[in-house]
Amino acid sequence: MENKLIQIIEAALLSASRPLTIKEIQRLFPKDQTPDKEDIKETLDEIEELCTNRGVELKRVSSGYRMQVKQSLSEYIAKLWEEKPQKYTKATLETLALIAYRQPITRGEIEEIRGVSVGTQLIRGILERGWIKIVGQRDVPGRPSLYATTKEFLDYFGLQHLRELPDLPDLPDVNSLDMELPLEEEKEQTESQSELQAPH
Amino acid sequence: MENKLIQIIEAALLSASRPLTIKEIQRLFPKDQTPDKEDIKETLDEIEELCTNRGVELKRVSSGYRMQVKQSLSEYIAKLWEEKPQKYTKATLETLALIAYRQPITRGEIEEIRGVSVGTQLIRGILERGWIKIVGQRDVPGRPSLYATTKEFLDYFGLQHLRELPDLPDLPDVNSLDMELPLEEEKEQTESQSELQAPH
Amino acid sequence: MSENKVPRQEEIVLATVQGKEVTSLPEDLYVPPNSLKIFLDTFAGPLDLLLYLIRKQNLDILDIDVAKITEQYVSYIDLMEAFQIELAGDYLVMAAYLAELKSRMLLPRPSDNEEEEDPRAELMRRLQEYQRFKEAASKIDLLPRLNRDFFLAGAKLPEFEAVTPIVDLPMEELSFALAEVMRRVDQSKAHLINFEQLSTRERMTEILERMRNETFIEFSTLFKIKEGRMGVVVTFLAVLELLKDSLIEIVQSEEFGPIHIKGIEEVH
Repeated sequence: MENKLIQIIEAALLSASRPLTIKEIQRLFPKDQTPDKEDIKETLDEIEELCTNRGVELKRVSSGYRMQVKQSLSEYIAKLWEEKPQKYTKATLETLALIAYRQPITRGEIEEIRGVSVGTQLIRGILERGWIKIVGQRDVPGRPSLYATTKEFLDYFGLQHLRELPDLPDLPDVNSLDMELPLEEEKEQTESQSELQAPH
Repeated sequence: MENKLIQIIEAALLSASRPLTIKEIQRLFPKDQTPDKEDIKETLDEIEELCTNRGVELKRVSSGYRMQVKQSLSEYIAKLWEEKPQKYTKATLETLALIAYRQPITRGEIEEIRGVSVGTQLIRGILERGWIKIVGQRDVPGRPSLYATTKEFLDYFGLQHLRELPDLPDLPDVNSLDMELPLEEEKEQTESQSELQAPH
Repeated sequence: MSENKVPRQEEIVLATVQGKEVTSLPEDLYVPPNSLKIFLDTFAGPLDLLLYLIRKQNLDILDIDVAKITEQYVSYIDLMEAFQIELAGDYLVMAAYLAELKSRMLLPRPSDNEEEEDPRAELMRRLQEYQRFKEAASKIDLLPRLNRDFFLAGAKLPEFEAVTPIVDLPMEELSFALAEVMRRVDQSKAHLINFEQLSTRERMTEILERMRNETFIEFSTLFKIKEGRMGVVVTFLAVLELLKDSLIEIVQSEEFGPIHIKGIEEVH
């Protein structure tokens, strides 16, 4: 029976094509046979262990547990995918960064920091991608929508929590106008950025 | 190394979402490290054995090998798909509408008109619903598929012909080919066409 | 740099900017003449462009030479305008702001008033704030990503009775959806879309489908007498439309011989 629990949970994770929560796993079973949370957690641990020698692993992401190919094998698996992964424009990434780090935030506020207007299409694109959602309206004239990131956004990057995002660079002390940034660092950063900027 | 071969092949089978042939598996490896057929077959046998206690099994089908959830677990897995019906998203509706009114059309063309990218999953969803099909490839680089609606699509809406779809009154009539013929004649033709098209 | 890439370019007057003839593009930013639009795609906005110019001069965000930066910024903007690239208003707003800042810098500041802020402070604050998120954005871009750096594992489903109720889709929703797309397109005016009659579109699909099984179709067999004059017109328009889209070819092997249509050869 216990063996069967592993099999069922593994089968479910491999067929769901989305992360599953422990509750969702419980619901797979008939009402009178629902395993309790602890059993499921234990079984998930077991599955994780069994994966050591396998090509896949159990990952916990924001919206639950999912099976994914070990990242170390990606180079082989990527060959199966004919479609090139989508590249995101600087505008999209900057907007996304602002929503991620400053949520909830309105389009106007994003525009203020980016210094450029943010197209409706850009926002719609990210909304449709499921990465952001409207969580309310700011109580100012026009009642602009407030955007926040979704669990799917975190899932996409394999993260569990927003706090796992890279740290937001610190704001240097504005008042010390004569503060000097170390030149070396600045150079490095310029280079890595120009790489990113290469026009496609 | 042998252990890695198992991992790579298992990962490939589990992420391909279609059966893989031995040749396709060979192609995952760099040219100078391609395992030979025998090695792959042996590894597949090993994978099959390892599956005994797992929720999935290796199956050989006409177009290759694939991993599938054990049939004996289907009663549990079915629960995953018992969800509430989700309404079609705006993205799906708009894509479907463009295919219906503008067929044959490529994904790129849909994206151009909609101004946002159209996900593979979205298209796959409509394809699986049986409402659209691929009728050819456009003769441009990449040879993108041309989509058109199916008979099932018309059946679903109880239509016999596409032209019975509602008119779009406020469409800018850019280049109206002067198609207006006496109404009488058009009626006749509708009847004769339905006769012709009945068997398919 | 640019001269090497584009031969003989120095002979041509590219534009007249502020009364001066421009014969080559600014050296530190190579912009192919045919695709000056890349300029706007390369920079995410005026702040991004300013950061670029500041770095080019090895300047510190916290100690900007406003006059120099303004001059450079404005020369890029002028160049864009000379090429009739439609500039986003945001770039022009920034140009005006910089010009104002420049003039304020020229005014003598009363030395006894220590309270007065450096006129550049506001700009510097914005640049700094923007730079933080610009960096965060490029960090996010480097995060491992689904289907680029890692992949999901899945297995084929076993067979089971589908319990999922099929979602109902009223027909009006479909035409509403299209009307909505068209309304947007109409607003942006970027595309002109010609909606042929649906009967023509339908016939195009039928012909394409038939061509999946038959490589050659005799032209005359496409027409059905029963369909009447209208049917002939529709079929003929569909053939023309397919021809225009290079989805079919029309071939005739001998004079007065039968005309065939065939699909464009697939390249394997």
